[in-house]
Amino acid sequence: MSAPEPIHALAFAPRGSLGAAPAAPLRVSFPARDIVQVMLRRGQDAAFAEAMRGAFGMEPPAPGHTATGQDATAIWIQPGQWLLTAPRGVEGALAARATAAFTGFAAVADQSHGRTTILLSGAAAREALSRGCRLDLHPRAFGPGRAASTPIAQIGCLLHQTDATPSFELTVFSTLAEPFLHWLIEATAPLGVDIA
Amino acid sequence: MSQRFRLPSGGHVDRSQRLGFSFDGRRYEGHAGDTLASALLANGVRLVGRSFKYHRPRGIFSAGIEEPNALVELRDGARREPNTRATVAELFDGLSATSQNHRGSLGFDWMAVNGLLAPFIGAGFYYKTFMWPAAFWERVYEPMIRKAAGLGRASGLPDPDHYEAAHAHCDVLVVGAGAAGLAAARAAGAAGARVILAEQDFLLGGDLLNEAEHDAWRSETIAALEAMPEVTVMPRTMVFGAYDQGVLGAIERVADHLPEPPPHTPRQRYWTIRATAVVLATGAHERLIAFPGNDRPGVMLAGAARTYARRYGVRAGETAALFATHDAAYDAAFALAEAGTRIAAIIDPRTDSAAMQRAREAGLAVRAGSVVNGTVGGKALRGVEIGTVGSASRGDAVPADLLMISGGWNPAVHLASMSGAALRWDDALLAFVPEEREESAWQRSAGACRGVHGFGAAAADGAAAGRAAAVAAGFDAADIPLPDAPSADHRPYALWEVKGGGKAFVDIQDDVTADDIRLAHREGFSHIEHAKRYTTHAMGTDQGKVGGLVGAAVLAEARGEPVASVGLPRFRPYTAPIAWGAMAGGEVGRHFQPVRRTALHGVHDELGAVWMDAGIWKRPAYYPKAGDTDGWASVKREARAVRERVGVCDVSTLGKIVVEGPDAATFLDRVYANTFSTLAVGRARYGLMLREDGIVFDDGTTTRLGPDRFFVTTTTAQAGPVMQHLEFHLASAWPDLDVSLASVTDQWAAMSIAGPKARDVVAAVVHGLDVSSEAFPFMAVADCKVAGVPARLFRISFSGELAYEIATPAGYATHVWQAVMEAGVPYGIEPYGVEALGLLRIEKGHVAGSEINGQTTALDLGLGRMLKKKGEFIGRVLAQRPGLTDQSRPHLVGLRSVDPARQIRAGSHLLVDGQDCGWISSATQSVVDPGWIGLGLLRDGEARIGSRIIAANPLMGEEVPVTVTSPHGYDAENLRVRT
Amino acid sequence: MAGYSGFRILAEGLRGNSGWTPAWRKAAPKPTYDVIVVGGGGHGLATAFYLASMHGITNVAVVERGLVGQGNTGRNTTIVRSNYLLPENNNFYEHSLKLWEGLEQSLNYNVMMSQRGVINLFHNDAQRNAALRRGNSMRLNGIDAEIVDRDGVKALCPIVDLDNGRYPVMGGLLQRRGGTARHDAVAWGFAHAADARGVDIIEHCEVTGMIVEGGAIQGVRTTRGEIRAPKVGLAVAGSTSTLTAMAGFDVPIETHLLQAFVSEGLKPLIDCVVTFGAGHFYVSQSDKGGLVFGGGLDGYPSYGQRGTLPTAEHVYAAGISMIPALGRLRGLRNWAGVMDMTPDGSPYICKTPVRGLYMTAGWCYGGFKATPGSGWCHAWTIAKDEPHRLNAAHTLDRFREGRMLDERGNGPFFWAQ
Amino acid sequence: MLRIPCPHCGARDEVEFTYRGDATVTRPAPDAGVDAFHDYLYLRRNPRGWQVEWWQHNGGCRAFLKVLRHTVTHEVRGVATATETLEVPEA
Repeated sequence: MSAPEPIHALAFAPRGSLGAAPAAPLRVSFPARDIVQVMLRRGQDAAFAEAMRGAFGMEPPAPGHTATGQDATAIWIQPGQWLLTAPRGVEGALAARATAAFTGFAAVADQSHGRTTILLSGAAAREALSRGCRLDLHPRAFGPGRAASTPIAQIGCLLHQTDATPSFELTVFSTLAEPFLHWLIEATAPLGVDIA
Repeated sequence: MSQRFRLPSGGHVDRSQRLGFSFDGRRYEGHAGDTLASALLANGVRLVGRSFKYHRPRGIFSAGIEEPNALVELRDGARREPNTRATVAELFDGLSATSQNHRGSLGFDWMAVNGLLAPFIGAGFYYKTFMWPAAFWERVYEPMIRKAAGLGRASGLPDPDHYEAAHAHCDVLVVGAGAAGLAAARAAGAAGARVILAEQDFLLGGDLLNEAEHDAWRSETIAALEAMPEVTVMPRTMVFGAYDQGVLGAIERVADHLPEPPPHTPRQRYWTIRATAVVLATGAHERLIAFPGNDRPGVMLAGAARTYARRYGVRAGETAALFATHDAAYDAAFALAEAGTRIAAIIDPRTDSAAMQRAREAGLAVRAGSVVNGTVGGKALRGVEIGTVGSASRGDAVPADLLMISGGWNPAVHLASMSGAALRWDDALLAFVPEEREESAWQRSAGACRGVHGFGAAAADGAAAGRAAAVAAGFDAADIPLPDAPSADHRPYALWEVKGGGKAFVDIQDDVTADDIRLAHREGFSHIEHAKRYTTHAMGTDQGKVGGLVGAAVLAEARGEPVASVGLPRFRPYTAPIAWGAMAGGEVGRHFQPVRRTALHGVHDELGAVWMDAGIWKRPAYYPKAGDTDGWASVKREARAVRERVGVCDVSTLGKIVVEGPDAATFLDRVYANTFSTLAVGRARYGLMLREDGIVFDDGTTTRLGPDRFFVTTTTAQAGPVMQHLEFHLASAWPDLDVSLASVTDQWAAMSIAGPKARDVVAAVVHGLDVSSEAFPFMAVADCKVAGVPARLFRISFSGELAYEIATPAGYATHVWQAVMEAGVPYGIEPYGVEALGLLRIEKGHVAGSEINGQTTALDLGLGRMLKKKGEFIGRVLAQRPGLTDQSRPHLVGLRSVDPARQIRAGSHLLVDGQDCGWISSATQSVVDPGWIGLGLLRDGEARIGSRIIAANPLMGEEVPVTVTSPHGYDAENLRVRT
Repeated sequence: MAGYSGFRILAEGLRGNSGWTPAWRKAAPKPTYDVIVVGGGGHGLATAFYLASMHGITNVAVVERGLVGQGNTGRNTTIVRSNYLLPENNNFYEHSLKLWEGLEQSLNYNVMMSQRGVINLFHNDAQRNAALRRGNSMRLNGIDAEIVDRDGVKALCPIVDLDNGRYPVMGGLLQRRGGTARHDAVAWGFAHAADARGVDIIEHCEVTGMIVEGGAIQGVRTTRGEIRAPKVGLAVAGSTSTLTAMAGFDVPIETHLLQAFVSEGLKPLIDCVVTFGAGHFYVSQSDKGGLVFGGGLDGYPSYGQRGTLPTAEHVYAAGISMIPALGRLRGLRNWAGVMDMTPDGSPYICKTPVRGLYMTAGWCYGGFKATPGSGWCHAWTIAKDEPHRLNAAHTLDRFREGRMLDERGNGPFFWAQ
Repeated sequence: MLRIPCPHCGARDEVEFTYRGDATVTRPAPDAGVDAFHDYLYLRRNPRGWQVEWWQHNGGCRAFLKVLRHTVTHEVRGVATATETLEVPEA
């Protein structure tokens, strides 16, 4: 019996167009991601960075930033902690790779099922986010390659900007993904949104 | 229907747009650009409301947010908004409004009889009477007072509109878009700053809207602002309060000017604005003069009459008088005269002035050295009585249906004061202005709100403030073109009150008179804060904007001191009243808190689960089936399935934390009262966590996954607090420990498979693991595959039966659940909910949240043996305090109703010989030995096992005999979990 | 000074209200007193009143930094009730409630005590069980309490949305004798009545030091000179830590902010006091027509007397969730009281490490309803140099002994955890 | 509303943080006895003025921070990580 595909936390979320229908509506999608939490061990900064370079081809990003390597993105989340994310692959493979690379330098916890990522893209994305996000996302204050954790609609959200469209990836606890999406729909519908 | 008082041209109304509206059921017409007040005046409506206490007839008094009188119930049905100021309500087609606070009609309000009782119901009268007989207060006096008090009526129906919160950041926030605010925003914008310009009005310009000759500058400036990409102009946005560190709150009226909000549009939006620098350009409020009859409909602030004429193209009267103490107010007379109103008299206490001469030159009758000392009329002004300064005698009366008054201008210092600016008395303006302080470099006032009046001066002041604000926010100063225009003289003659017979109001809404202020002083309420509270002065919806300072001046005179030393009551939020719904934002009702769902939520839904709230989680309480007579029948059926066969329960909500690092075991030994460093890899152990004060905090099982890696579980309720507790101690007490924490609550779904047939079911779905009792004993843990997906199997039990827990990455939860249910068919498996889970654990005698309630110790709960004898742990020291080790503390016991049919309830108290000796923490019906059972905490509990006591629930009239038992009634030897 | 009555109002009204005199004298300090009460709020004035009326001690000074009744007495939501779980607390508050019930008559001042009923809503089994436990404790201690179901809630307050979509209402614990009082009047009434019994009420007199000799209090230093007395009682919410520091000891208190709000005036809409069980919100309607409402603490220590926005948002949101009909009404004014929070949420009325120094303090957010009871017990403790049975447990030492009075099981300084 | 400059994340609204008590008290040694633990857990200086406090940025980076804050003006004058020290200014 072949292993079944996991069910995405937003598999049953509504799809389609909502609200106003401007020329360039916002776009919302739910990319499947593998996500691994990496926690630096005391005093292993250099060795860890070396391992990160070797295994993923990037430096561990500084606070508030992301880094993109060969096949994964690292997002700073806490002092000494990062999320490694990559498009959905074989169950547990990213965690296994990270464990193999970081043993002795950092602890690794697979969060691929525990976190759910929503992609929001479009010219009005900042305006939509301002309906709940307390951060200053103005280009002078934020931009591609920046990341921040912040509560939105009472739900902890890791937000990172991926391009200047602007596009944002919003990563939340999977058990709260539905109410978070509800908020996002409320925030985007007045501006027009397509949910894919 | 004709707008009899509308001028043929001029102002900022669009006469091509005719908007129909109704007031008290009568139909009228106004124009786009009108407020309800300007439209009413255009139609000659003068009487619009009744006052708070004496129910005196009242008319429109102002043209802005300071309106004390013209409060109406706007809209109908569920959208009814009581106390809406007609002076700021934007007219829309179909608007309907109703006057308020009268019994009978607006024209004949029989509550007006209160006016005759005025000598006996002055300030504070109620403190001195209504005391006898005592019971009469609630039954007679108070209902009478309550009915008479209050203003408008709430609809009592749910608000059909929605609201939203929003967040903004800027370098410079400019509050107010008059000349000063427009110039400030332009200067800051020109410097390159990100600017927000918030204006409560629907048009930008403030007083410029009354000055057609400066409209070109206004339009040009607005166009310049709109061309700056980093300047955001927000009309209809009232900044209601200044909070710490450059944070201000504002309400944007998104759809109040429409009959109802369009789809997906909130009625209002609540903004939190964070600004590096703030320019307050909030203008000034004109103040009244206290004189007898100063509240008669037709008495109006001079600036308001001018606004109605100039901005709205409405004459507020046929024959007008002006009573003013300064030159700037004369423009009202000129404006009305231009509009065709006959100016009957200009009454001015001063002997001479430039404006006076101009008025005379224009042919207006000026009465220098004069005051108004009375008004004539009933529900509308008919005449004005004019006397001379300093003389008590009544003078002659001139006919007038409009009396324009101005006692000077009060800078709107509300926001400045709230954000910490001290106020300074300005002897020339006779008003308080913000003290300029060095340390508030991030905030400055500009224009009329700091006493700089007039277009040219205010614009220059605003530009300077905007420039400085931009510099404070880190930008280079930029210059903008400034107009050159002379300013009228706003310095008033010090006349606060004209004494005479009759009520001279200082708070025109709450019916506070100058005599009331003097009475308060006579009774010792001489401090402004005391006088305010005793008389209710400045406590109405306008918060004293038009009369607050006048009352203070009356008090000052009574005290024989200058106004400056009397001061004003403390300024607090809000600058003007704000809609409840707006402040609440969108997270209300169904969305008051997010709903947290386990990965199996859809499975439970399909099974028809009855849901219950567990914090923000939704959990299945039970699953009704055809044939269940009630909820209890379902619960007992599910529990019996577990006791007799096998059941499956979603336990995903438990908190799960991976604790990893070289010091993980040391850390767990310190945070748990028992030991984990001795735990073998692949084994789980029950743990008890105390608070620092020695009270039990949480419990759960912890598994050792590797030498330095543990998997900790917490209760559902304490998952968050436990994580913070662990993080805090790592950061503060033991920064030397090398440990990392990762919450994996959402990563893993978990289900418990419990019952004598649990092993059969588990064996059928688990691959690659021998689950025989020998190979996989009680408290064993192993990674495995279940139905082809990764999983972790725990042999742990909460129900007291042979049980396993399968944890699986959340995306596979449905798949695993379905595999378990299929494998369980031959064994009669049933899903069970939280209620059955509770029943089972009470039968077994396991404590849960009802017992670990933050008040109990390990000893109380019979868990004293878990406290390790050696080594440090949180709570160890303070748990030894005598009050916590006292033998007489209530102790955990089991309870059984003597009559199996008589229910016992959690929350009942346990009476021994009539003495309250404890309480029932949990109660349920047993399935192994039918009848009502429970757990409780009972003084000398252990000693009373076997005795019969009373479970008393006087709230419900119940006294149920119960037998005290050991809490561990079911399988006390723990054989079943180990089989 | 003649007393207050309807008759006198008539008589004064007929002669132009010119015969009224100050409600209390503006006294100047004497060099010595038998007792100094520091703090001219409700608790301090009540202490002085009961010292005079119950114990015959009238040579008493009340020294107040600013004005009578300008601390929390003038900045609260006016609720009076005795619906507590622990007998130590519910017996005390019930005594206070009984004093309230006769306060108009004993003070000759209408404090507008209005027993409109206080109902705490509950939304799930655990809350209901806790309400039953608390209500039964009240009943077993002779205090009125009722448990009401959804219909009962609807009857008491028809505009509550029982099915609010997120946390439906299951029922409520009702104390009919609870209600509201006119907050300012309580301070003024006690001042009026204490003054009538000879107490000196000294406003604008700030204590700058405590005179302690040989471990015993001897008096206080003030901005209006030194005042001596063998006994000093502290009733200084918001300044307790400052004054005990002057006397040489720290106390288990952290000072926090509690916001309160009032709406515009409305015709009668809400007839009782209602508290939401699923969020921090409670509301009642004043005689003047304003809805008086509030919620939880701001979350960090402050003496600032001004609240923060996020707490206000929560209060308004919880309000709408409980009563959706509030949406189009308007908030008028918002203020914050300074709360002396104790580790277990229960107060201190007790002796202190300094002989002759007593205190009533740590009233958390429950000080208003305690006003007469606090004064009564504080006066007793000062007069007898030992606590009354009702306040015997409310000591500073209870934490050292592990005898906390933790009503809710929140643990020490729960907001700090 | 407080804005606290997190050393890792920048200035953030107070809703992202949780106050966790006076940071100048330190947990006593395990053998310090009941009185020492009593004073640590219960007694507070509770100043009207500057105080160094624990705040957790639990809505952001979860770090425990030391914050020098004024209890009347609410001004935040310094923020440090858990292992750094902050001095309370005189008066």
